[in-house]
Amino acid sequence: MNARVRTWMLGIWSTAAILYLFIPIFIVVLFSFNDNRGRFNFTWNGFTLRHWAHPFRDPDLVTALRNSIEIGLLSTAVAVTLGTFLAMALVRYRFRGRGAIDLFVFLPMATPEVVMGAALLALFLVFNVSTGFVTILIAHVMFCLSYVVVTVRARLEGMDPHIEEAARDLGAGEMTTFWKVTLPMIAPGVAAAGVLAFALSVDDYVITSFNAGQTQTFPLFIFGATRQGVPAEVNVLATMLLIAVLLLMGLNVLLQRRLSRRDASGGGAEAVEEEPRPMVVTPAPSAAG
Amino acid sequence: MSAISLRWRRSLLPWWFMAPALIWLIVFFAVPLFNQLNVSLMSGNADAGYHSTWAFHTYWDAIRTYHVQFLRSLEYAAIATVIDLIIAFPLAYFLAFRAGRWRNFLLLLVIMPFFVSYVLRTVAWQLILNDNGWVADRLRDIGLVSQHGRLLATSTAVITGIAYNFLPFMVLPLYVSLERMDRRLLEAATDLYASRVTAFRKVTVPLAIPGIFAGSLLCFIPACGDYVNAALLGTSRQYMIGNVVQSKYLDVLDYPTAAALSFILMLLILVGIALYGRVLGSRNLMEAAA
Amino acid sequence: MSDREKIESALEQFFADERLSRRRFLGRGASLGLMAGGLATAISACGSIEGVTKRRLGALQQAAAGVNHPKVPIGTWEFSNWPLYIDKKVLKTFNQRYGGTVKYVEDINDNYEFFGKVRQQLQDGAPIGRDIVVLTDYMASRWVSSGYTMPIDRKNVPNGKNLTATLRSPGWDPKRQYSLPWQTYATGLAYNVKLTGRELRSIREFFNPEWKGRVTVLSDWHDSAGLAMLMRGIDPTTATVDRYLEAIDYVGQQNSKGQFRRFTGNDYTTDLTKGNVAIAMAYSGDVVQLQSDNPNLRFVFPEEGAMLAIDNMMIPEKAAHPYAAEVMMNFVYEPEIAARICDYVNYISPVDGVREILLRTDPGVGRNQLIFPDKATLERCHGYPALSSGDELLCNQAMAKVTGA
Amino acid sequence: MAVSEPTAPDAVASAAASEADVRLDGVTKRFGEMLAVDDLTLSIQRGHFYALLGPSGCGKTTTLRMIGGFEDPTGGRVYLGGEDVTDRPSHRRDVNTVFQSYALFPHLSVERNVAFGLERRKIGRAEVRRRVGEMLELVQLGPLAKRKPAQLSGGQQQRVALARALVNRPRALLLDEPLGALDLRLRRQLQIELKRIQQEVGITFVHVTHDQEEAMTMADTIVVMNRGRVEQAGTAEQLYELPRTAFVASFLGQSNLIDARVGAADGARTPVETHDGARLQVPSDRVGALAGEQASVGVRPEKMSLLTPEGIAPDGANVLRGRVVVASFLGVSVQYLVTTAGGEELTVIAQNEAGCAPDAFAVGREVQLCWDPRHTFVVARGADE
Repeated sequence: MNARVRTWMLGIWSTAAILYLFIPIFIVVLFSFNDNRGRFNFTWNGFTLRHWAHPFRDPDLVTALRNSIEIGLLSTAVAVTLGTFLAMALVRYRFRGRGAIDLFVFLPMATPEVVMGAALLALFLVFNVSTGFVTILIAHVMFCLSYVVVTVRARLEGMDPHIEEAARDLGAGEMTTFWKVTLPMIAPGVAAAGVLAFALSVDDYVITSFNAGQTQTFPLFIFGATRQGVPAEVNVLATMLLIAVLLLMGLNVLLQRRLSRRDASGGGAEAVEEEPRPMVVTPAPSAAG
Repeated sequence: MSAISLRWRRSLLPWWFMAPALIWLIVFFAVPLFNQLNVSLMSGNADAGYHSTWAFHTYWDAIRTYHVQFLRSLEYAAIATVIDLIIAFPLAYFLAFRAGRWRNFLLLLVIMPFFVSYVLRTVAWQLILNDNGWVADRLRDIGLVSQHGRLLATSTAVITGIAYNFLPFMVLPLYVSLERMDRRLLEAATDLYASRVTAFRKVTVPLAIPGIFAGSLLCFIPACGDYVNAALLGTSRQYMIGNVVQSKYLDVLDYPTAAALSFILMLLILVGIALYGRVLGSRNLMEAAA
Repeated sequence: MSDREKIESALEQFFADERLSRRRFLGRGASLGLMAGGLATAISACGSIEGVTKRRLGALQQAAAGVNHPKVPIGTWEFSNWPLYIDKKVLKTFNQRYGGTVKYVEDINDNYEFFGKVRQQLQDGAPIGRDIVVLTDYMASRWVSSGYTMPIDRKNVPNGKNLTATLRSPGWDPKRQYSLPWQTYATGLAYNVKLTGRELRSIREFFNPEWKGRVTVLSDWHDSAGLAMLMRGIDPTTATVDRYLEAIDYVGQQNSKGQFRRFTGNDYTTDLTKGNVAIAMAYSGDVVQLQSDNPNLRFVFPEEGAMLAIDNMMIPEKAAHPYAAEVMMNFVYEPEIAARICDYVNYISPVDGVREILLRTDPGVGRNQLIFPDKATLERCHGYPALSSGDELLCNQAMAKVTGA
Repeated sequence: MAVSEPTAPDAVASAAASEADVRLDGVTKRFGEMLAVDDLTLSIQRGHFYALLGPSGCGKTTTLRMIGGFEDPTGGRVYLGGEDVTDRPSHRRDVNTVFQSYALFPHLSVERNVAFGLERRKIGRAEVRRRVGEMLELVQLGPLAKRKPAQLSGGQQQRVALARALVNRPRALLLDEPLGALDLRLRRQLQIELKRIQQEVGITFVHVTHDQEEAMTMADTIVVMNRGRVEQAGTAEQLYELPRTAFVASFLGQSNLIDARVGAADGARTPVETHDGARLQVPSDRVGALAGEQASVGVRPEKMSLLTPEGIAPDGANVLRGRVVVASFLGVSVQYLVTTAGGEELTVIAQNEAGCAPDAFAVGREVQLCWDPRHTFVVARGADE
């Protein structure tokens, strides 16, 4: 009974926490249906679907959103790739300077964005790099890297290092070990890092604003639009983005489930699915050598 | 192939792994930041230009002038971090052990706020917390807010906003550290929890310490430099050091002070991390962080 | 004020030999760019300060006199503006009528940030890739006086004659040789009549203890200090920096008494609509829109006067298509076109004849006193000052101190 | 003896080289300041079951990992089948390891775990399937081939790990305490099974353990390691009956050690005088370099018998006097703790012949301890522990 109550409490608390995270999102989605009278969209005036009728009416808004998504995907891909390798090196190898690199990787998170953004812009200007899509990409990869490293690392550190040794022992080289063993095992961590990086990239304003040149991103557009009142189409597009991400995620889950089922039924495909950890209690290492 | 060269090659291996990311960070973060270090030691003014004069006094002046905002930043960030920890721990626990097949979906929900631009989020908060809104009324009813009191434009609003913005950063590492914990150990701990709270404190929490540490950092560090929440949900009495840096950079064009403020903030954060790490008893900061 | 003295003496030295200084300035500018994190350091030396500006103004006017941009095909050219600041169909009409393609980019989100982004190129005399930019007075004047803009060949802008009389001669560009207003908006007094219980008329209300804690004022000192000066009968357009500093100081004193709930940017709108504040320092164009959400809201051009902010079109130096830019300027100064823009944006149009058209096509807008204030009201509106960049900075600094950042 | 001794490495090592499957030559490993393995020379014969036995931190796992290629030796060479593989990475060495934690790939099924090594070697699919099937039969896991490791019990996981390594037909199989995580009963069972499999496949096994019983059950040769060095190597019998160091004497089984001075050899026997003046005899061939030195004499508890103070010891037996401190009835035997005149506490195990602990040897009684000098050994004094 007691345990049941506890589980309930836990569930209620978690629901409340997720609701807390969703309160503003709920408002944003709600106001995409607001029949707002003026240009401002923060007084509820009744339900309408009219903003959903032409969400892509403003081509610049759409361009901004597309830029954001493209930059988000590309910078996520690059940051996750680079960051995963960096995390691997930090976890798997002992070498001189490891502590220093650890700290160094942490620093971007501790630097105020405006300083980072302006400093980076100065660099581009000195080397006569014209700012735009590419420079935004560079900046986003830069600040996403730390988050990727921290996230992937956490996963790697939870992984038995002997598993990689086992792969090598069985004749797999560095690369094969990585592709066949390490990557499938840290996949959840890499995926989490990817989602985080994408989210950070899609939401960044300050650093982007310095390095954007004539390229407009979704946050930049919205920030600039506050002067004229953010149109409800922005809420519509934000809501669509949310739905798209949710759909993708759902698809991914389905795909994984199918893969793992096929694997379980002997198809031999490698399911990249998170496994419950082996229920083995290893004793304190007794022969540390 | 001689043994030495091979060993040398093998010792280079981690560097090959790290090289792309490190080069990226060095070129696009360290070099520009180093410039900022240089800038912070310049003196002059925006009109005549700034010149390198090893003006260390900028640091001293910055501390003297803005120690209030520094302390406020640390205070708000710390409070928000603690709130996040309290909210996130049960949630992460739930995600790790009770969420079952919904786990990935719920994890995504946790990150979801980022997909709604911060401007929209913060405006939403302005609407939610507004003086005549439902939330404020209810809080007045139960006496948490005085009859003529308000939520918006107070420290409470700013801290709420910060806590909100960085909550996902707390949940994720906590979840990761709990998830990789031995379930049986944890079940044993919860069994004991039923009878004795101390068992929970002595088993589950210590095992989650790496996650708590990482989460606190991911939450606390960016929160220290945050300025959006103070600007949009607070008043000038809630401005944090991020607001000062922003203003120094964009309005006042006082780059040396802005840079100096940034470095002081970074230093404070690093010292804070070190102390915190010591309190939590992890010898290697970053080791525990991940 | 020793800072100012320093600046001035530095400038004196700087301009002692202009030719030499120019070179030195460029060299310094380049190295600064390298060191100073790439933001707007290099308004530098050219800045300031009345004497200098006037001297340079003469040179600017002279340079503009001989400008001649021959007719060429329009081609593909670029127009940078703030988001949602035009009815996009107007651009289609332009393309159809004149050929070519306008690349209309909404990449200006903030005057300072935008300047920060392009400062280095401007300073190096490199093109910034845009043929028209739209910036607010104080930034526009900085660009013009720094030589970052190209003179407009007014022969190509015959419709310029439609520019409303009050806007024809700002201090920093008396003949509108370098800039043409895009839209204007007034900063005045907005209030919630349900909360105040009575109609308000005066700037004094911002500082009236009766509303203590229920007032927001703009964190931009051009507006807040400007209104404070109007209250005291000082013309903010021609006032010296010292007057501004005094006014900022006054705002600061009021703030420390707790008079203001907070300083705001554009985000005063939520507080005002939701009834969190009774009085807000607000932009006229916004209140037109807010009234439809909250009919209790009022906007007045205070009896002492209002501030008038102007967003100006300018052709950046080294722009590749000045002729196209001028054709566009001419185009948007056509009352029919200006009316379409005004109908969409709801700001105060700088173009004469718009009201008449809108009274016909969209009477609701045409009759709106906030979009088309009467002549007497417009005469009460005062433009932003033409302070030197150094003085602007001093005021920014002082205001930052007041707002706590 | 197949295993070379630290004292005379070269002679034995070169003699065994032709036969040796795995050979370590003067291998040293340091981790920073810590010396994990100290100038270790060892050669391991083909087809034998070796156990590396020692307490935690003795360097046995490190030694194994250097053979497997997971650690680079700081000094010395590693040979596999006569070939120097010191600089060869683990995936290019034909030895395989069974890890203490099993290190099964959690994302792969049992079958694919086992196939992993074969797939790396580009062996035909059918061949892989055949060999995997065979191997799973051998370890009796056929029906579980499609399962994921997490769905297996500890013992089953251990077998998968074994199969995964063996299926590659390695030159040698390295086992790093593979039974450590299992409960006692299962462990016993798997010990026997491992031995069976080893005999069946005939591959060299190198087994690291800290459990002396496990080592003695399975291994043909036990190598006792301590502080990065080999203390002694030999069959279980050799190590038990003739420990060469105090460490081996006390790590392998119980032993009674008494400080003594070794006298000069006198024919087959060498006299030894304990610190409290008792005179004992040891076989001269066991004295070695300790003649004339301060040393410890030792005897296993079951080799001693108790006599009443009046009793007459057999001719030529070693005799000590003492008092019974503890007498414990253990069923099969009775275990006594006897304090000698010199203060040592000696353990004596007597067969339970009387059906109870005899009154004559009750607690507090004076007794004589006697044993055949043949069972006496001498080790250097005060070594470890």
